[in-house]
Amino acid sequence: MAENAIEFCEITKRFGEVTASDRVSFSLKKGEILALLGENGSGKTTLMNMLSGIYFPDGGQIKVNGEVVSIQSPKDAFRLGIGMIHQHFKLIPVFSAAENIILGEQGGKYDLRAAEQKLSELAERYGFRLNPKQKVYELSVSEKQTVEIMKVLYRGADILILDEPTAVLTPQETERLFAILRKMREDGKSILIITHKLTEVLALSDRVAVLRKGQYIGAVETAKADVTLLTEMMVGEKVKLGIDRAAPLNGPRRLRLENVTCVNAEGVPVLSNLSLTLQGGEILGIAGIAGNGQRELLEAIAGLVPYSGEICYGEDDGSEKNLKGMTPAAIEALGVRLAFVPEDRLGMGLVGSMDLTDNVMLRSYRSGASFVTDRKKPKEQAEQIVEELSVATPGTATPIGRLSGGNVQKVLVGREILGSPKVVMAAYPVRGLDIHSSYMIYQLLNEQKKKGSAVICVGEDLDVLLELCDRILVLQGGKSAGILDARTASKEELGRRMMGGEESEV
Amino acid sequence: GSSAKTETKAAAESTTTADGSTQTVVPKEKLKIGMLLIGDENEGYSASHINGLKEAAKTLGLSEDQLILKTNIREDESSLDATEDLANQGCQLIFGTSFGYESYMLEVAKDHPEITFCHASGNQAAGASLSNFHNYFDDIFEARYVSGVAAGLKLKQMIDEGKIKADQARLGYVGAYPYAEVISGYTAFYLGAKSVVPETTMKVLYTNSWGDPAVEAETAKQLISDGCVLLSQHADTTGAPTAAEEEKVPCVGYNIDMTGVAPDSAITSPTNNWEVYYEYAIQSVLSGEPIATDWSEGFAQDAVRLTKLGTAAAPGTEEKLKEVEQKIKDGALHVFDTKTFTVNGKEVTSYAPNGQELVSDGYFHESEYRSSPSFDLIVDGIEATAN
Amino acid sequence: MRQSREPLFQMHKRGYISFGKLALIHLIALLLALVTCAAVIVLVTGVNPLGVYEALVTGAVGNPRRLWVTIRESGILLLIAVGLTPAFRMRFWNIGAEGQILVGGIASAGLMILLGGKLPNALLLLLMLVCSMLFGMVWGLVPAYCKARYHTNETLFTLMMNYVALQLVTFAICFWENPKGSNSIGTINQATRAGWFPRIGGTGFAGSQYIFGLIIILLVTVLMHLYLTRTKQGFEISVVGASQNTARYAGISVQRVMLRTMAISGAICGLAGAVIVGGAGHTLSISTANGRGFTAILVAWMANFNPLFMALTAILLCFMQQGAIQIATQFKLNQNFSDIITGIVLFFLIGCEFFVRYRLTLRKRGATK
Amino acid sequence: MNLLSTFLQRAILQGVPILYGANGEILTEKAGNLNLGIPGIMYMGGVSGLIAAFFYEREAGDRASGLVGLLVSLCAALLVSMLAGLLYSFLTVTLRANQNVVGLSLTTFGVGFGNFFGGSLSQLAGGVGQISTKLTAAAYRQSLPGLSGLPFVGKAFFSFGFLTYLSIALSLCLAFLLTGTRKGLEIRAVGEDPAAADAAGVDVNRVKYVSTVVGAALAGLGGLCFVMEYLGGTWANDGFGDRGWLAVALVILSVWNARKAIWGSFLFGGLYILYLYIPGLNRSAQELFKMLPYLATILVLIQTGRRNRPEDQPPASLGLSYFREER
Ligand SMILES: Nc1ncnc2c1ncn2[C@@H]1O[C@H](COP(=O)(O)OP(=O)(O)OP(=O)(O)O)[C@@H](O)[C@H]1O
Ligand SMILES: Nc1ncnc2c1ncn2[C@@H]1O[C@H](COP(=O)(O)OP(=O)(O)OP(=O)(O)O)[C@@H](O)[C@H]1O
Ligand SMILES: [Mg+2]
Ligand SMILES: [Mg+2]
Repeated sequence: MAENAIEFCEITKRFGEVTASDRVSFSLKKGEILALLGENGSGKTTLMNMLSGIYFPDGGQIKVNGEVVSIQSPKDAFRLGIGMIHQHFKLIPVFSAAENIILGEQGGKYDLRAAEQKLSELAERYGFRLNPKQKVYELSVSEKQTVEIMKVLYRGADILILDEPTAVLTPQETERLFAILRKMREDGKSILIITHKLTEVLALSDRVAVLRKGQYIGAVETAKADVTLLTEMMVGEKVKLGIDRAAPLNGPRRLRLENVTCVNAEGVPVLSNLSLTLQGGEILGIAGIAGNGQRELLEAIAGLVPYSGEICYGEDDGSEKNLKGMTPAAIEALGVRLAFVPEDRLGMGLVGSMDLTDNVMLRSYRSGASFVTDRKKPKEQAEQIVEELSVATPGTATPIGRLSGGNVQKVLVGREILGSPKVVMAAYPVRGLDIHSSYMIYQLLNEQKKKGSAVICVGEDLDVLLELCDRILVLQGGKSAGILDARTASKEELGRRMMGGEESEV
Repeated sequence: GSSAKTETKAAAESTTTADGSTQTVVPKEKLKIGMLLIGDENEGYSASHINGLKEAAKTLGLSEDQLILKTNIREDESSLDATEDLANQGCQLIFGTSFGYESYMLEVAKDHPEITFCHASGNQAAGASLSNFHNYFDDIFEARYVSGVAAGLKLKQMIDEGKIKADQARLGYVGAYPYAEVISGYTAFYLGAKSVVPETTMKVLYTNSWGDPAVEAETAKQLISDGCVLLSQHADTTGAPTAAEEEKVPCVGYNIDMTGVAPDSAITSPTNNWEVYYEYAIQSVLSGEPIATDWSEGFAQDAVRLTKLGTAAAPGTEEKLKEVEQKIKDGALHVFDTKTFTVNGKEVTSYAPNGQELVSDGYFHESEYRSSPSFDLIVDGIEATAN
Repeated sequence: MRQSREPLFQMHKRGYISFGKLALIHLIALLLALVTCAAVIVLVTGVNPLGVYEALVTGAVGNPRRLWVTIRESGILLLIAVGLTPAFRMRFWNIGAEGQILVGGIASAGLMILLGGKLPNALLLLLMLVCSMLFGMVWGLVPAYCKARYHTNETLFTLMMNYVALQLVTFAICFWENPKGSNSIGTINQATRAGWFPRIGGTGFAGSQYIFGLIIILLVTVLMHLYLTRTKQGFEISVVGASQNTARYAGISVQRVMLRTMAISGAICGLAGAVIVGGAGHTLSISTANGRGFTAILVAWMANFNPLFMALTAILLCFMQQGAIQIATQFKLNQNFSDIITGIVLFFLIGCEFFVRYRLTLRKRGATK
Repeated sequence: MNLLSTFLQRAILQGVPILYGANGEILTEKAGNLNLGIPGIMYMGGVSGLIAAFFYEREAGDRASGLVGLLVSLCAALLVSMLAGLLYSFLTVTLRANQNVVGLSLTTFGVGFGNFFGGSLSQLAGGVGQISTKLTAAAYRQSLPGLSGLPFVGKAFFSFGFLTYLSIALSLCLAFLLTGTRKGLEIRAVGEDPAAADAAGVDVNRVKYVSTVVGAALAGLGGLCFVMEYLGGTWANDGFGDRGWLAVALVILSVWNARKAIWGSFLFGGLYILYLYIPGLNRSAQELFKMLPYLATILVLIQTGRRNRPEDQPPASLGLSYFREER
């Protein structure tokens, strides 16, 4: 019996001019949890995709259980007992959860009823809440991730690969997933997990393997590793990972929300009676389980969704402008400088098929009376963003969809803070970003605060929120569950309020 | 196009005809003939023109390589393009066979006096005062009348056999457009039938298309279910006979022998024998004789015919048709004899739509003053939708 | 583990391709297409393939008149393709060009019939151009409005509008036909040439009557290129096309852009109706559009919505069509054979795009073993 | 009464070829391929069935049997339309060419193919309307012996050949295949998101190929049905008209549901010929009346658009080609 579940030998994969995997050799031992670490774009997903049959290597070999194999398609991977949870959902929105899970199953009678029954039992056994009949488009992101996890569990795999499975899970859900993974390890399964959250790496894994720019750097026993060491391995140099929080500036009142209520398409309130004020020079964090009104709050301020109540913008001289009923264009025309980093980067904030210049232009092209566009200034601004935020891109003429998530995010934030906005709103600004990039974004938000902007930051990592913000608003069921001082509040307190004051059920 | 023009001139020798105008004589082996067609060999109307031209060429000893056929030419700028192209290719004689080509051909004819243009079914030649532009058609109404007699005999047989009563002798007619050519045709057909069974009535439905098998079939079906016991058509496809065969209703076709698609129902089809005109026109160009500005002939010149009788024809039809045909040839019978029909209950004594009086000597002078049909009155007994 | 299915080739996406290589690939495809066509023709007729190629070329450009017909047809096709471009860039699948052309044609023909001789010719011409654009615009706006308002599927809607327009044409023919019942309007104003596009460059050369239309077409093409690439409205079209969500986020009114763009798209297609009626056919018939609205989709798409390439694909397509017609006439084939030939050429040209976008490499033997 | 039963019968018969085309397109589109070549494929299927029947009857002479002719023409129609589907699949799936362009070209090609060979056949047979496939056409038109004699309903509902009943059976089967079977789940998954289907172990290319080829075969049957049952085994250039496009339209109208397509096709068929059955229309009014099927479609379209349910949307990846390594 071979000792290694998987062995990469000199695996190479190129995409055009990019070498995504450069003669990578390492192995996943049987019965261990191995964490794979690397900056955005270092080739982690590529490597795993070669294991699951999505990509085929240009060179090198893959051994499964000691035998050289050729994995031509995901089917081959299934046959070898490899199950993968992909970084981006591989779910079909108009299918029910059950249909998604049994899709691709070989043979047997097609009995959706029975499958739903079996799934409910499975979900119960592992402690997931899941309605197999529900359509995926009705599910929240974390529920979708649950479906992805159930898919692998249902199929049963000896080797499990998880590519950033926790990016959209709540801490409780993450903990539950980890419990399952540990149990699977006890059952002798081998697990390879990719995550950018080093605390998770340290809490879960047995060993950590690190990639950098497509190359394998090395592996360490988790017991002997810490955040600094891992970061240094990833980045290749010493980096400072801290947030120096300055005192709030007590600037003029920038935003005043009075009893803001939003309803969704079905008429159910998703944000109710929210009132708050925001001052220049402070960062207001927003904590809450995803889907508790965060998105609607930001989009209401940005003029993208209708609301009842009042949202007013405060000028330097204390006068107010009522933003009610205004479109983004109208708000802009009013001279109100709002920056908004939406949660959905390429679906909302940017156009993937356009280049950097055009994306920078997206927010400013309307200015001026001219009928024709001026691309000179946006090009300079794009170059400036690339320069200052060290965006990894071949040039400003590259379609932005080709960049890695981290770099896309840098461009988005960079564009939004151009021309010193008075209010900055950022939704999950570091989701999916590596630790190095994440801290760079925090740094950018802090700079905005120092310049006197009023900053709203929606986040999921409570530790970071507590470290970054001045005040934290907790949203629960679309209502405010209190605004806490970030310097004195505790993570537990936040967690309790997020769950609606009840004890969290793990 | 200038080089092509000189080529044409070189191929022709100038002669001076009796009336002093310059007329070209073309040597036989240098003659090139062009023809514009709305369809192709697979569509009845065009096929009959193609066959006519090929037969004429054969009779006159021309090779098929001397014929240039432009098929599927639409009635818009493409007919201008095609006509000019034929002129550029050095054709000395160009035939256009669809009504809509006329004004485009006229335009080219003005620029090419050395080329002879002949247009079927048109009506502008007389007014155009161009010596190289001519209209032609044939007296298909004669053939339609005779086919109507065949239909009448069939009706009579059905009445005699007790299949229908005399007041149920209702014809159905699938017409293309409410156009004089069509109206003249179905009236002739109706009068032929009526000459045998006086009680005959007829319902006409238009398809608003010269050829659409599905619409023709649908129209035929509608007519049959509306009580028509015998069908005929002025439309170019086999749609109506197919429907008639399916419903076991006897039918008279058009242009082509319909026994292929309606073996049990087809009685006969009136057809055009274009060879007669083409031979005449080509011979005229070869010999430098002038061509009639308006040409239309019928049985007398063998320019129209009936196809072989099908098994559906009533016994004795053949003899009767021969007799009627002969009478028409002799001038003993006029198709549009004003005593045989009324319009709005009155006999027609005068009709002059374009200033030319067409009714005299007790009959309507169809296609005599100009080649294309003129009879566009709806006679009593025919139920036709208005335009 | 089964190893049998190992494919021989491996595909790689190209990042960039040089112009030379691009041209070479297309040239090879075209050559292969011609060889295949010749093979098919020889199979059907048994004639010498070289003669077939000669007929192809002479048919399309063999004399000045043929050349100008090819140019005229290419121009009209280009104009329609240009008209479709803004809509398609906005991902509004306007397959209703056919109908928009027809209503534009109705407007032009109607004005020629009703006002010919009653207005100075220049004014009549202007009125024809404007009205046909207006008619086309309305025809484009109806589906756009319903899409913006009721999320109606525009593909089907515009297709249906084609048929409605076609019925309107037959209806108009019933009114204007001459003589009654002939279903033919005939050449309008043949004697006065009122509403005909003026001859430019003297009557001596074959293309003089098409220059005016070509000027309009080139003007519209250039303006459209500038509009799409250089103006704010053009930028908005691209953003809406890429993501309506992003457009809203950027403060763009998606509905307004949709209506505006379809108005432009419909107007240009309507203008094509005027060019056909006033500049070529001088009549209105159900073949006024003659499937060009669909062919133009092909032209635009094959050119990736780039106006310069569109001109090339339009010319290529018309060259093939005109040439194929000559082949059919010369070798006594049925005219429909030209469609088969055009189809074969298109298949090769479309297929070769694969080699533009991907590179194939032989899968190395030892890669996995 | 007679008029009404004729109207119903003709409406259904008008609808059946469209229904075949729509079913073929539904299956194809569900697998993510927007095959705009369906109109062309219908021509190809029709003409090849006719050619096969013609040569069979000519060769077999007196020994010819309608049933054999039927099988021969059925096989030929299926074979040729499947080849056309294969060509489309090769270009769009293997070579990843743009589906719209391939489809439109295939329609150009297919209509040319149909008219050219149909026309050649006419000439071979000795002229227009001389194609005779009497026995085969009779076999296609053989109606249910007892039932078709019934008053009214006999004509309106039992006077058809087997292809009509088959079209309805196939629609129901297709609806069941798509919603009630594992294969159907896979087809729909490929049409929605090939990457997700691929990751789940579905052979995307195979599903696309098979669906498209079978879809083309169905469409080809529609052409055959028109030529054999409707036209009675003959050919007229462009005789099939624009029915292929109506089939594509019907797919959208029936929101990709084969069961709804049945009613939709009859509705189309009925509206298509309604003007003939309304008394007192003059020619220009008839022309306006002929707009009816299209206007009705537009109205239905607006109505379904307003509901805007996610289930009524086209397959999400319709028209897009899939390359596993692309992102
Ligand atoms: N389908 C593809 N086409 C082209 N290039 C690709 C593709 N997939 C990956 N790459 C390239 O491979 C490199 C590695 O990408 P990969 O997705 O493996 O990074 P990653 O380590 O997973 O990053 P992240 O942490 O952001 O998920 C990138 O630089 C990219 O250029
Ligand atoms: N289609 C592509 N062609 C070329 N390079 C690509 C392509 N897609 C991605 N890349 C490269 O892949 C790298 C990683 O991309 P990837 O999308 O995996 O980043 P990511 O951080 O995982 O994104 P996200 O956080 O949104 O999941 C980047 O360096 C980018 O340049
Ligand atoms: Mg990744
Ligand atoms: Mg990532």
